[in-house]
Order: sequence, then structure tokens, then C-alpha cells
Amino acid sequence: MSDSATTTESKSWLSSVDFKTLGPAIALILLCVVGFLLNSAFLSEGNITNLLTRSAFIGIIAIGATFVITAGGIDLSVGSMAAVIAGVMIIVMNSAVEIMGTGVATVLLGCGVSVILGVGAGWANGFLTTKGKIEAFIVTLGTMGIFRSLVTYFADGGTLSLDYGIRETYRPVYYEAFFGLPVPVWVFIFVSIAGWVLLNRTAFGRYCTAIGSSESVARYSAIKVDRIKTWTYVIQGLCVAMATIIYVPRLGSASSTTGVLWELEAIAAVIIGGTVLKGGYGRIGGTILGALILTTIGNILNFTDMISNYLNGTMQGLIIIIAVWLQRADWGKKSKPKS
Amino acid sequence: MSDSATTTESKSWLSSVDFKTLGPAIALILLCVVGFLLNSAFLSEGNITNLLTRSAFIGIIAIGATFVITAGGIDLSVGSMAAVIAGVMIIVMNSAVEIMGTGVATVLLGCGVSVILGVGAGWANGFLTTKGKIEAFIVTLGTMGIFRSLVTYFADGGTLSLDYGIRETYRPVYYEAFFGLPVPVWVFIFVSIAGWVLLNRTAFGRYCTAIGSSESVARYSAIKVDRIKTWTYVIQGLCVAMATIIYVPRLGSASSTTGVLWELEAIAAVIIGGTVLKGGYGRIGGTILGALILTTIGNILNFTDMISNYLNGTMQGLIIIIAVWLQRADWGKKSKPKS
Amino acid sequence: QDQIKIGVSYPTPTHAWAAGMNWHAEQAEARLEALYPDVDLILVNSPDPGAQASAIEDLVSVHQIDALVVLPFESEPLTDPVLNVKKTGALITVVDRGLSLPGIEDIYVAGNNPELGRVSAQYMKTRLKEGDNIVVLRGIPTIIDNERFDAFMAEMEGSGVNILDHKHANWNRDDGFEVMQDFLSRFPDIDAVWAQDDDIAIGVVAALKQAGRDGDGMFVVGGAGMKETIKGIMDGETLVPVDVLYPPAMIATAMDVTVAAFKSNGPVSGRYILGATLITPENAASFYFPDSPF
Amino acid sequence: MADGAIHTTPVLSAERVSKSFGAIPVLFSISFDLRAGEVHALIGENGAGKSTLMKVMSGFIPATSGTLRVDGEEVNLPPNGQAEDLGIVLIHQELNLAEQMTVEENIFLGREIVRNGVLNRREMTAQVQKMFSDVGLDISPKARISSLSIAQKQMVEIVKATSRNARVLIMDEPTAVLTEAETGVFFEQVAKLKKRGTAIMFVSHKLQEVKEISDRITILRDGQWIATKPADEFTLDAMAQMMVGRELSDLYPPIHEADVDAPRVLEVSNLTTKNVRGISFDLRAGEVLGFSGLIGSGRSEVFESICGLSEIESGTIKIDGAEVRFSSVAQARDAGVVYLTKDRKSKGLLMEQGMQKNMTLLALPKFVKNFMLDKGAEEKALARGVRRFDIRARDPNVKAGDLSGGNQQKLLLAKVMECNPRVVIIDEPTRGIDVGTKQQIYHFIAALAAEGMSVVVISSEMPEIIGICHRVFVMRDGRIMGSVTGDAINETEIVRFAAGLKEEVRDV
Ligand SMILES: Nc1ncnc2c1ncn2[C@@H]1O[C@H](COP(=O)(O)OP(=O)(O)OP(=O)(O)O)[C@@H](O)[C@H]1O
Ligand SMILES: Nc1ncnc2c1ncn2[C@@H]1O[C@H](COP(=O)(O)OP(=O)(O)OP(=O)(O)O)[C@@H](O)[C@H]1O
Ligand SMILES: [Mg+2]
Ligand SMILES: [Mg+2]
Repeated sequence: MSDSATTTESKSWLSSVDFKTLGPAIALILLCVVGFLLNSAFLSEGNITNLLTRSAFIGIIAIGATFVITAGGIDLSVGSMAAVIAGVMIIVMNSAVEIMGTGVATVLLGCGVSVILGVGAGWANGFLTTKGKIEAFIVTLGTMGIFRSLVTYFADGGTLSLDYGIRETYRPVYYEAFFGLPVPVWVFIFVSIAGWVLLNRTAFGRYCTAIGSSESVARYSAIKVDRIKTWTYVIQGLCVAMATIIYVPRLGSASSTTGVLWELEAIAAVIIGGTVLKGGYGRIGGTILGALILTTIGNILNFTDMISNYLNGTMQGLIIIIAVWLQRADWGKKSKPKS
Repeated sequence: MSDSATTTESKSWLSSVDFKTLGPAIALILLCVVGFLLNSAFLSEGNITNLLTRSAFIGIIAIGATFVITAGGIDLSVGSMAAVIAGVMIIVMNSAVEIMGTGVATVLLGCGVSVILGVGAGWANGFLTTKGKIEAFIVTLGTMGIFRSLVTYFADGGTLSLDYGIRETYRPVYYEAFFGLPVPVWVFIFVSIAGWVLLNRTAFGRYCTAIGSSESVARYSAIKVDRIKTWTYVIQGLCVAMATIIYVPRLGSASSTTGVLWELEAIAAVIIGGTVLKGGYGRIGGTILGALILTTIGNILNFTDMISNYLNGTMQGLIIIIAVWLQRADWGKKSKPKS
Repeated sequence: QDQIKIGVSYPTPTHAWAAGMNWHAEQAEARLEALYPDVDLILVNSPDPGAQASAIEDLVSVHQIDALVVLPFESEPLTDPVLNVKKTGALITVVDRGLSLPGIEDIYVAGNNPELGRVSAQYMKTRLKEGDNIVVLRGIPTIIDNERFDAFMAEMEGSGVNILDHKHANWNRDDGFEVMQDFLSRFPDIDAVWAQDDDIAIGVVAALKQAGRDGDGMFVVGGAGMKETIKGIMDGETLVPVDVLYPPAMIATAMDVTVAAFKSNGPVSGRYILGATLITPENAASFYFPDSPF
Repeated sequence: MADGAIHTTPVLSAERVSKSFGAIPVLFSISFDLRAGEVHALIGENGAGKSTLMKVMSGFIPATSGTLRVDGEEVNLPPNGQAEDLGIVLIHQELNLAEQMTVEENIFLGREIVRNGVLNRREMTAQVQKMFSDVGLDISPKARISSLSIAQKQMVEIVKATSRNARVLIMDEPTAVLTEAETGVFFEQVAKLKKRGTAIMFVSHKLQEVKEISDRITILRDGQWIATKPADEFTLDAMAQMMVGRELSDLYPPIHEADVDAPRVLEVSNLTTKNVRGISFDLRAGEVLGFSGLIGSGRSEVFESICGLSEIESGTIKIDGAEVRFSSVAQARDAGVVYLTKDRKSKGLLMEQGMQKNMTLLALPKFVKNFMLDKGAEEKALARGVRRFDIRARDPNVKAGDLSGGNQQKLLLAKVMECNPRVVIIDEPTRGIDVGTKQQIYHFIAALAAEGMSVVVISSEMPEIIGICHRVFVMRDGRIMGSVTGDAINETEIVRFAAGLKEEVRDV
């Protein structure tokens, strides 16, 4: 009997793969075909590398968002958080130059600051949500405004620029490649694997899912709901910190426009990937595909001048809707009872 | 026996008023006190009128959003929708000048176009959400991009501006006052009352609440869930159309920056007012207070130069969080079991 | 009335140019208020046109200003609100972007957007020959961007230089970087880049360096007059050899003139159009303000 | 009673109806008919397909094959409860009320009384008030559903259904969460409806009451039709036997004498919370302690507060003589005290998740090896739970919400038992469970006690309290009225305490 159970298991695993994973994957493949047809340079090594590197930012943040959303929360503050972390990192590193020079130590200090700020900001979001009993939407809308205005304040409305000495030391973190892949892509891969394991293979991930499914059931099942929820925001903060660490060496600057709308992009990546916005079901693999899809759309639009620039937003909107629709449609499944 | 039930009831009604209605009201009163202390002109008739008139836009849109959110949906596209409706209205009115002149007929034509577009756009959002089975977040994120880029396209990247002849005819809709209150405030009052009646005194309102509470329960009660949900988006579209009708005569133009972030403001107003983001509980009265709170925050910040302009966002964020916290805190209630 | 109240309204700085403008405005406020104890300048910034209209209403209803210095977010939407201020009898100074009805402002101080495009194109033509290829990165879709772009295209007309494509990079470094990366993947042969703005140019330069395509006489023309860019020009940088001025200090000029309208005996009304000077290694030193944030 | 009805055409009938979920068949060619003015009971083991048949017959799910007839006419019932327009009303096994809405709003949901386009709330409230006073219910029409106890919700659900003037009323285990008193009230309603000519189809696992009120009984087993006969032709034993397909021995296990000298595992004195006052009792190793009382008497609250689920105002709790105060369920669990909720839908199981995730959720730390979840061990745990509690799911990947009601209850039991507690508190252990499994559960509880574990059984079913407990405490209005021990445990004694006719003077 347990035998037959296993076969059914693997079958239904396959079929669940069909609809939930293949959806975004198909969308991505279609996009790539379109890109290639528009311009064969789309599949050039250089472009693929650019694409992956760009996806790394949004992807890493979206992996954090997957936890928050799976546990039934939402974080609108990530873009602003990235901006303020980048700003403070730059200020700290610039002022450390005099004492510590422009070596690796200063860069590490900057990274340390980033992680501390990310964790702290995430914790603040989590604390206000759980202990303050304020809706996550409101808390993070508030902190979004706060972080954004803080970075504007630090930058005096303009741009904070990294000292040119440190920039030289820090540069490789964005521009170097190992085994053919740029460092940000490696970080993305690492965070993805860590995120996948955490969500699918640890008690913590199970708890996130349970809380997103039903907070009261989770509470009756000995889960420390507030603590786990706070942790999801901390993880989100940590992911933002990582994304920022690889973002800063790219242009060496932060301003009040850094990270604008990243929150919507990250949430969109998560949901395109099949995670349910109301919580209880999260997919890291889907999130990664979602981030790739979003970046690819932007990339393709830069590869053609067939459409008016002004209509980029229209194309983007249409493709996002279609990508999700591809995934929701019950491919080949007979119409099932509505639930 | 039934008597005692009634008294308990009325008591609990009172206590529910305490925490849900008084919260935002207290926040608003506190804000007004602060405003008055900063500058006594805050309570001048001119300023109060300005405040109310300004709240009208966001307030009217937020009333629509109350329906969408109560029924468990979300609409991120309202700001862009307002922009594109304003744009098309202007184009239509401008081109009607030649045939119809600059009289009231042209303005009415514009208003008609606005309503048709609002209803149409809302219906599209609703249709994609219900029949396309795509999450409302994704649908409206998509249409947000689409509407925004369409208005940019129509304006050719610049600004669409209303013919000056029509402007003269149309002007009173924003600037005239009846019985001491400007027209937009009257419209706001009218929409508020209509919204309140619709949500609290009609079967439709109950269906929205039921759907937001539990779609399956609603379905089992033979409620046409998809139809009602679509209607909430249509109402949202209609509200956006109304807000646009009073917005256009104010600035006489539309561009790609019109209505940016209105969606977040509208949702924030709704939630500050006590409506639950996950659906199932909506309060029009609260939404109105929420809109007033948001406008008052901006107004107060214009009143003082004590704080760096760059920190406006910080103040705004803090006040929003505190306003909601004031409302959530169990005033005087004994600590109850965590839920 | 003892105090002369002057409201100064401009968009919230969200990029370096605006921050420079904000800095100049604050400098001017401190300087003028110290100079004239009976003058009170009230600086307000707003994140969007609607908010700016509201802020202007508040300046009138709360502060009862005697004069308004306004850098409109956009011309159209602010025309009516400023007209309402005008009706209260206040003096109106408009900066940078003109209103859409003539005759509202008493004083007009502005940079010159079409000139910026034209000057950039003229420089391009001196460096490029027929058959050469350039790409264009534009700003945020607005009138300013259109004016600059249209003038640039008009000037390039008939030069034989191919404009491969133009995309919006939103006056933003990140967007400049990404759009340029994609242009580089897409077009194997690019001879020059018009980035229109110094922020975009920074992203473009980073992308060029990453792709190793910053040699062979490749050059980038930005605009505005960022101090780092000017410093580079003074140091003989070849990748960004020139810049086109669009000075953020114009707000200070406007404030000075407005105060002068109350304090000076001579007439000050009129139009002050600042040039879009081409900054080259020869004249760069005179545009370099190391203390400004921009 | 049924005589007059027998020769008329059935109001609603199913002919050779089959139903499969995906590839999994659940009903095999079932025929069932329902006549005006009769009560037709449907009984069968958990997972036999009773709820499924009811949903098919009321249009909520389409049959895979077979025909439905209304008044002899073949029909295609419209989906989503629209069959109500044809006079067919279903009360679901799982409560279907909108939690944040009020009682009145729920009762009239979908068929509000409207005057000039505006709700006539006064009229609706008055009607609800009248319905409630007719059945002697003390619930305010304006109370929010979320503030009601499960039993109150069930009564609201029943009132909602009966108020719809149905020709056919289909009720899936309406009495599962009701006490005997409330069941009595409910049966009066049924009798009234019957007189009006309403056809009633109903499911219950309480065979005694099935025999009492039904005219005909149909038995299902494993999705197959077994028998349909008039109620008086069945004996209780025959019903049980036909359902389970085997001879049932004694329902209740022999009670081993409790060891009066066994150590006290749990001692509670003077516990006071929001709704209960001055609760004192103790629990010995190897003892099965019953908690009886009317609904809302505060039994659940006593134990929820002990387990850290609700606030304690005062009082002391000792485990093995050491004072404790659990602030979270995790602490209670780690100390070996677990609580099995009576509200399996909103507090017990994750309805959207599979059996596996539900099974190990409470005991999850046990399954962590090197910071990772040990999937193998989890699978074994599920297999163990399925075996031990006889959880019958034809599709092992089914969502908990798609399990049959009884099997959900068994899964919940398995989940709680997975953490090997020393003290287990079971709130309504056999709610919605068939006789066969009930017997297994009673024996299981007895075996646990025999092994030295302590069990608290909170139950509204008098026979099971009497059948398996060593000692019984009776609560009323948030207080313990008294206790009965051993042979003194009998129905009259408990009822006298519960009704407040007797109160023991206890030294506290
Ligand atoms: N939506 C569904 N998807 C898959 N399987 C289902 C679904 N609904 C019910 N089942 C399965 O159908 C079978 C019959 O379930 P049903 O609920 O009809 O049993 P029941 O007789 O009502 O049992 P109980 O007495 O426990 O309530 C069970 O094995 C159940 O898991
Ligand atoms: N969520 C709630 N909000 C308000 N009152 C509640 C809530 N839950 C329970 N109560 C009240 O607390 C008291 C104790 O309820 P409790 O559920 O503990 O009783 P019980 O004896 O276990 O009843 P049941 O037979 O329903 O299990 C009752 O008066 C009940 O109405
Ligand atoms: Mg001043
Ligand atoms: Mg059932």
C-alpha cells in the first residue's frame, strides 16, 4: 500500500510540476525565443551575462520576499531599504578611508554595516507588524517613506558617491567573473540555494508555510507565530543587504532614486513565480524564474525599436499579465469544480 | 432573555465603535491640534477649505478602494487610471471644441468619456481577475504600467493641456463654492454617502463583505462571486472617473506624472480607516478619516520649516504608523489572548 | 506690514541636479535673510505637480506671501495655481519651466533646454563624420526631455551621422548603465553617445568600461554641469571631453532678483535666460564649484 | 410515520450516481431517494462518501455519472448553492459562515430582505430574533460569528438552513457539535419541518439518535450502497455492523481501576481567566479524567489557558509538583502537555496543506536532523499515524480540507499523539467519528492510560464520558460544580451538576 502511495506521489508530483513550475518556465522560454527572433545578439554571451547579473539584485530581494509573503506578510519597504543601506554604506566607507585606508578591510566594514542595517531594518518591520499589531502593508508603507526620505536627507537630495580609492578595491565584486560567471550571479545562486533549503527542507520553512496558511492553527501547533514572522522580515532585510552589497560597486553611488519600485518588482517576481500572495504556499524556484522574466522583458524592450518608447510600460504590463495567465490556466486539465 | 442579549449587543457595539472608529478620529484630532500649535492659520477657513478640497481626490478614490479591498481584492492601477482618463478627457474635449464650442456641452462630453473609461478600465481589471483567474495584485500592477505608458504615449512624453476656452467653462467645478463648500467637497460628501449606503445598507455591500470574508461561504450562499467582484472594480473605476472629473479643472492638464503613487495613498487611507487588507471588513467612515489624515499630514508639513524638507517622508511614515497603532491598541481593554 | 514674505516652491530633489538647485536655494535663503532682516524666505518642495499646487495654496492661505518664486514641476498643471497667486497681488517669479499662459510672471529666469540639445549636437558634428553611429539616452518623458531631444535631432539632421536608437534612461545612473549595456550588446559599432545628462553619462561610462569599448575615440556627451564631470574635463578626460551647462544655481538668481524687486530702485522685471554654454578644458575652471553638492 | 409518504414520487432522487475525484472513485453507482415529509438518514464509516453524496444531490459538485431527479424530472442542478432556488438546501459538514459578519447577516446572506433597494435591517433582525426565541437560543442577531462558540455557530447554521423554507433539507452531521439538550431542540425543529412536508436527509454518527428520528436509513460502505430500510427494521447493532462490515465488540473498553496512589502529574488550583473562576483539580498518572458540562461552560478555556493559549489572571499550575506557567504551546509541549482542539477547521489543521505537513507540525522539532527536516522520518510518522488511527484517504496527497470530516479528526489525533505527550487533553475526541473508529479511539485512550499516561477528555457526549473516564468534573458557567468518581459516574448525577441543581462544596 505504501508502495502504491509512492507511485501516486511521484505522479502527482509530476503533474504539480506541470502547472506550477512549467508556467513561468514556459513564459521565460517564450520570451527568450522572442528576444532571439528580434535580434540574435540577444543570446550572445555578453547579453546573457548582463541579464543574469541584473536579475541578481531583484532576484535576491525577491527570495527574501518569498519568505515574507509565504508567511502571509508583505514588505513594501525593500527598495527604499536598499537605497538607505547603500547610502549609509557609502558614508561609512568614505569616512573609514582616513583611518583604515582603501583596502579590503574598509570594504568588509561596509559590508558588515550593510548586513547590520538590513537585519535591523527587517527586525523593525517585523517588530512593528507582530508586536505593534499593525498591518504589514501599513508598517512597510511607513518605513518605505522613512527610509526613502532618510537617504535623501543623507545625500542632501543628491547623490552619495563612493571614494574612488575604495571603488577600485570593491569593483571586482560586481565586475569580476569566476568560472565564467560574474560574482553577483554566484551570490544569486548561493542565496537561491540557501533560500530553497530554508523554505523546503527546514522546520523554519514549514512554519512559514503553516503561518501563511492559518495563523491560529500555527499557534495551536506550538509555533511561535510572532517570532517566525519577525524572522521572515529579518531574512528579507538580510537579502536586501546582500543585494545592496553587490549593487554598490556597480556605480559606486546611491541617491534618492536608488531602488525606486524595486518593491513592486520583487513582489511581482514572487507572484509570477507561483507563490500565493495571501500566504501559505511559496516557491523559491518560481521566484527565481519570476525575477529572470522581469529582467528579460526590460532587456528585450531595449533590443527593439519597433515599439514606441512610451509604450514600454504597456508591453511590460501585458507580458506580466500573460505570463501569470499562462501559469494559472489549467493546461490540458479538464475543467475542475470551482472552489 | 432576548432583552439582555440586546443590551450586551449595544454595549459591544459601543465598544467596537471605541476602538475602530475613535482610533482614526483621535489621530486626526491630534494632528489638527499639532497643526494649530504650529501655526494658528491652520484652522483658518481658507486652509480648512483647501484641506477638504484636496482630500476629495484621494478620498473619492479610496471609497472605491474600500469596496475592492473589502471584497478581498486590491487595485494598484488607480493612479495611472486617473492619469489616462484625464489625458483622454482632455484630448476629447480639445477636439470637440471645433464642433461643439467651449460650452457646457463639451465639458459634459468630457465627463461622459471619463465615466465610460473609468467603468471600462475597472471592468477590465475585474474581468482579468475573476475570469482570467489572475491575482488582483498582478492584474492591476500590469494595468498600472499599461495605463501609465498610454498616457505618456498620448501626451508624447509631455503634457496634455486643456483648451483655455473650455478651462473657463470647466473651472467652477473645482474653484466654485456652494453654501460655503467647494464643489469637490460636495462631490466627496455625495460619494461618501452613496458609498456608505451601498456598503452598509444594501445586499451588494453584504456580498462584498461575505466574499472578502470567505469566497467559498459566499459561493455556497449562492452569491455570484465573480460578478460581485467585478462590480467592485467597476465601482473603483467609477470613483476614479469622478475624482478625475474634479481633478482636471484644477490643473487643466495631464501627464505621465499625474496620479503617481495615488494607489498607495488610497490604499493607505482605506487601511488607516480600519478596513482589513485581507478583506471581509470595510468601513467607509474610516476611509474618509484616513483620507483626511493623509492630506492633513502633508498640509502640516507645508506649515513649518522646522524639519528639513528631505525628512517629510520620515514624518509622514511615522505619523501613518502611529495613527494606525493608535487604532489597533486596545485602549483600556485588558490584554486579551494573542491571536 | 513689517515682513516681506517670499515663498519659494520647487520640486523635491530626487536627483543630483535638483539637489544642487536645493543647495543653491538654501545658500541664497541664508544669505538674503542675513542681508535683509525684514525678508523672510519660505522654501517648500513637493514631490509631484498636485502636491506643488497644494503647497502653493498653503503659501498663500497660511503665510500670505508677497512674492512667489516657483520652479514648476510641469508647466501646464501649475499655470492655474500660480495664476491664483497672481490674483492675490503677489509678485511672481518663474524659474526654468515657463507657464503655459503668457503674462503671469513678472520675472522669468531660465536655462535653455533646446539650446542644450543644439549645443550638444553641434559638438557631436565637430567630432563625427558621415556614416558614424551614435545612440541617444533620454531623460524622463517630459517636455524638458522633448525640447532637448527635438532640438538635438533637428541639429543633427542632414549631418549623415546615424542615430541608431534612443531610449529613456530617466536621468538615472542605473537606467543609463542598463540601457547602455543593451545598446552595446545590440550594436557592434557605436562611435559616440549622447547621454543628455551627467547622471546618465556616469552609467554609460561604467557600461562602456565594463564592455571594454571605451577606447577608439569613443566619447560621451552629458549635460547639466556636475562638478565631478567638470573636474574630469579640466583633467583632460577623453571619454567625457565636454559638458553642456544647465546651471542649478538659476534658482538663486531668481531669488536674488525677486528680493531686488522689493529692495532695489531700478526695474527688475523681465526675462533672464541663462545660456547653455559648452564646457571645454579651456573654460572648465570657471564653472567648477567644489563645495556644491552638484 | 413514514407510511403516508411511501407511495408518492420522491422529491429528490439520485439514480446510479457515481463520483470520482480525478482518478479516485468515491461513489459507486448509488441510488437514493427522498420523499416529502420523511427523514432519511445516511450512515456509514468515515470516508464512506456520505458528504460527497450530499454535495452531489444538492448541486455543489457534479456527479461523474448518473442522474438526479426533482419531482421525477431529470435535472442538472446548478452549481454553487443555486439549487436553493429549487428548494434544496444543504448544511455543510464544515461550518460555512462568514466569520467577520454578524449572525443576522449570515442568516440572510444571499436572500436579504430589501425595500426600495435598501436593506430592511429591522425586519431581518426581528425575524432572526423570532427564529431564535422559537428555538430558545440566546444569541444576539448582531453578534459576530467569530465571537460564537462552535455549537452556537452550528445552531446558527441550522437556523439559517431551516429559515429558507426548503422543500429538501440536507444536513451533514448537524448534531456532531451539539450537546444533548441542543440536539433535543434541534429535533423539535426537525419534527416541525417534517410536519410541513419538508424532506430531510441527514447524516450522523450518533446511531441512537439516527434510530430515534429517522423514517428510513441508508447505509453506505466504501462508496457502495449497502442497504436502505425503514428505521424500525434496524437494531443499533445491526446498523453498526452493516456500516463497518464486521461484528463490533463492546464500544467501551473495560476500565482498569485507577491507581489512587499514583503521583499527581498535573495540579491546578484556583485558576481564573476571563471566563472561568476558581478552577481546582488534579490529574494522576494513568488516569482518564472527564470534563463535562454544557456548551460554553468554559471547559475548553481552562485547558487552553493551561497550555499557554489564553491569558491566565490568577491561580497556580503544577506539573510533577513544580509550579509552571506556560507562555506558549511550545513550552507546554516540551513539558509533555498537549491540547487537541475541538475546532479542527480553524485551529486544528491546515486545510490547504497535505496530510504530511499537518501530521508532523506539532512535533516538528523531533524531525529535525542536522538542521534539516528528516523527510524519511516524516513519511514514517505519517504511515504510523495512518495505521494507528486508521486514517482513510484514497489519495495520499489529498489536502486536509478534502479529507472526510472523520478522517480529519483522526489526522488531528495522530498529529497530537506524534509528540508522545505525558498529559494529553482531548477536546471532543470523537466529534464526527464513526462507531467503528470511536471504539478504536476509546481503546486507544484506555491503552494510553494503562501505560501511565494521563488523559483529559472534554466531551459533550455523556455516554463516552461515562464509558471511559475514571473521574468526571462537571462545569457550569465557568466554575467546577462538582466531581463524580468511579461507579458513581452516571448521567443523572452529571446532569444535576451541569444544570446547577446541585453543587459540591469543595475545599479550595
Ligand atoms: N475535493 C476532494 N478531492 C479529493 N478527494 C475528496 C474530495 N472530497 C472528498 N474526497 C474523498 O472522498 C472520500 C469520501 O469523503 P466524504 O467526505 O464523502 O466522506 P464521509 O462519508 O462524509 O465521511 P465522514 O463521516 O468522515 O464525514 C474520502 O476519501 C475523501 O478523502
Ligand atoms: N472567541 C471568543 N470570544 C468571546 N467569547 C468566547 C470566545 N470563545 C469562547 N468564548 C466564551 O467563553 C466561554 C467559555 O467557552 P469554552 O469554549 O471554553 O466553553 P466549552 O465548555 O469548552 O464549550 P464547548 O462545548 O463549546 O466546547 C463561553 O461563554 C464562550 O461563549
Ligand atoms: Mg526662512
Ligand atoms: Mg462527511
